[in-house]
Amino acid sequence: MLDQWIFAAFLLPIGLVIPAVPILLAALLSPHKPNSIKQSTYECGVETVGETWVQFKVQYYIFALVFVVFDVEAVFLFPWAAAYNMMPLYMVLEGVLFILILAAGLIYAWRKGALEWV
Amino acid sequence: MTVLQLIFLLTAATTLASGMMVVASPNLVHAALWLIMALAGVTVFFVLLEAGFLAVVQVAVYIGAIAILIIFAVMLTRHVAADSQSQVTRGWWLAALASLLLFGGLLAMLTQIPTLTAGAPVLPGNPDDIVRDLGQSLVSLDQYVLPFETASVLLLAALIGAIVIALPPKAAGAEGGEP
Amino acid sequence: MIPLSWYLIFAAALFCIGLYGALARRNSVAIIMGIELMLNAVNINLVAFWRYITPGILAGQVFAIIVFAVAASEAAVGLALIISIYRQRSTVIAEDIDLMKW
Amino acid sequence: MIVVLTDPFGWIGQTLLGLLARLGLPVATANLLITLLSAVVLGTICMTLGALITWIERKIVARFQDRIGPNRVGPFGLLQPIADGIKLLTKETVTPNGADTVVYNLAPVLAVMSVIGLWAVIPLAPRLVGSDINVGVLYVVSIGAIGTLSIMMAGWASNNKYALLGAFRTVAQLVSYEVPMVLALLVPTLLAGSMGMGAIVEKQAGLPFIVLAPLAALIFFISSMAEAGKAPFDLLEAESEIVAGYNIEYGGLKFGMFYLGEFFHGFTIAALVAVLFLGGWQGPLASSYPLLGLIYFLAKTAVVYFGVMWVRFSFPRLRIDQLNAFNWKFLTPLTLAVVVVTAVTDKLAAQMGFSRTGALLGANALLVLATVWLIGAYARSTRRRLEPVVDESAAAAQA
Repeated sequence: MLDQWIFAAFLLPIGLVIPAVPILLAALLSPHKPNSIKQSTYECGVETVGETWVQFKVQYYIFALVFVVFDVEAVFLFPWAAAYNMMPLYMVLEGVLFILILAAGLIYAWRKGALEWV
Repeated sequence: MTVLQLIFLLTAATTLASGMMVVASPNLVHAALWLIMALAGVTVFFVLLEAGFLAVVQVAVYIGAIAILIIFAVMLTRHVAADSQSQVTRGWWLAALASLLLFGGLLAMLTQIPTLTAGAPVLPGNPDDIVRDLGQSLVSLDQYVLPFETASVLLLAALIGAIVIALPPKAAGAEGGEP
Repeated sequence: MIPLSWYLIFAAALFCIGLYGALARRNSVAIIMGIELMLNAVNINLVAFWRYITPGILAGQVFAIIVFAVAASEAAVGLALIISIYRQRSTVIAEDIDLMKW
Repeated sequence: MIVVLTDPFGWIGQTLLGLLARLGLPVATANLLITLLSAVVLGTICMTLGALITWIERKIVARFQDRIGPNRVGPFGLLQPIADGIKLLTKETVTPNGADTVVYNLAPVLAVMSVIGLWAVIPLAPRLVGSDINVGVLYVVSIGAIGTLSIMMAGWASNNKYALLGAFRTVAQLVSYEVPMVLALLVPTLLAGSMGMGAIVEKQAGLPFIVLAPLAALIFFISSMAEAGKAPFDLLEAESEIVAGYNIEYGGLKFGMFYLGEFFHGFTIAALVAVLFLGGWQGPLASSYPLLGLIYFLAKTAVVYFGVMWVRFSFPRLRIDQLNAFNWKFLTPLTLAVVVVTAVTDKLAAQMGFSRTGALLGANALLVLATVWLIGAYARSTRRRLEPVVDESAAAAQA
């Protein structure tokens, strides 16, 4: 089984090298004349106000949170789905129960207004 | 088989170094990125242990979800000034001592046991069957169906709890103006 | 062939690094990162024992998946708590959040 | 000679193996070298294809908009991508002040890697797949996660509020649409009884899964388009709202890499749809002539990719609240329903002896009807709630 992974283990570093080579090449070939205006933060020519690390609203975190829960749910469901063909009906229904419990969570988040973009 | 050992040692060194950087880096975003590096190292170990399912799950859940959550939390609670403050508690040397003692004890114990030097047995059945067996054992009544459904309830509780805690009270509404 | 003890020693080292991070860091998000490292070390142990000692019984893998679920829940609720505390007290330093301590 | 025409990949592999064996290499090392070589070849083809796709896409968008498109450099403007590449290569590389240099430079590289890495598990032809791992479907999900990470890194390392804001929005979008995508992937896994891409294609020998699960295919198509950041889901580069998004501070070839990765991601999702729902290389005579299989696969991918472009050039961009509402309040509940209904129907049909195709198609049709009715009811209730607000003159003007 391990030999099936070899190709992926090769392709991922190659996927790193292939874009990195042109970027390095560009760093060698391209002109390099830095000045302070060129390197300043780009905000359409408007002066930058305040620091970069402004506070973001918590909504982003809520979306990531719901995503995490559903991602883990999918992790539990994938082996279940892979074994589907050899399962009797009651085992399928256990998986369905698992989905329904989490669907309740989605409904709760919806009712609570956590999924609204404000 | 020495190639595998080499891969193991390289990955172990990278992972441990990344782990060190996680606990040592003063910049929390850097610490989170090093954490991702360490998690990727653990993925390689899962592949070496022929637990391919856990390897991809490690990337999907840890790097794709939990690490993103941690980075979001860092950005949401960030103080620029905090980077220059001391990052460790006053009793950090006690913590270091405790960790070193624990590691020393574990090392002494693990090197004492002679049976641990044996190689891995051959896996029974073909790899596709392992995932299927896993799926079947998760829902068969005499095996792990109870932990399986409990995990669902745990995730539901975590979802509800985290939303209740993180969602700002409606009346405040102060956050509406922020980006 | 890689002996089992290598995995166990590696996991022990990773666990101790995580333990140090969880005990010594002041920032609570960093403490959670330390805990994640510790959970990963535990997972390596579980899977290594499954692979070397009981390859026919999937208890180790099932346990590892449950650890994933617990880690996700713990991170979600823990970070939500930190964000909530930050909103009220604008600090994430664990030592400053001591109202409930005494 | 016939072998070369019918099974060129196997022939090349055998020839190379023979050559290396004559050099005195052990078989294991020779196999390893061939794997490495094929990975390099695949990576290079991906990169070249990515460049070619920019040309194809520009030509087609031009036709959509009644223009000619690139036609100056080379025949039909075919050399335009090369000219673009040379231009980008000679542009000055500017690193903004206060940028986190290592992370800043790593981000575009990771963005490209996350797309190329997907091709490791895509079966191109019979017996021609890089890694036929038993968890191929989840591998796709996890490599996609690296792409999300690269965007976060780019936005953070640029030291620019708009870049960070753009990255936050982008990551929130990608992460949200990953939920229906992952859940929709459960359906082909369930129908094939395996997570391996190769096994999923094998199981579609008679009948592609799009016939058994049209809704899941549609959901996967929509949500992976959002994953690739294609219009109408291209809020990540809403230039009118957030300057340009996470890649404002990138210029020259580094920006080019993000651009290339995004274009090639569009093609890759078309390939994934072709593999998971249209049967990949399956087709008449494909299993005995691998070259034919590759042609079938590419043809199916091209058709889906044209669909991607068609949607892209026809629909206006969504607003961010619409985008999120569409995902969480429509797509995710629908996907959960699709998974539940497919699982139960397939098992019941097998037990009661109904035709599998008929039962699943009927279930999908019922689900569509129920969804349409629910949306209608929701729209009616919204209209009733809003009615008192609408004054007479506006209603008259509308009529």
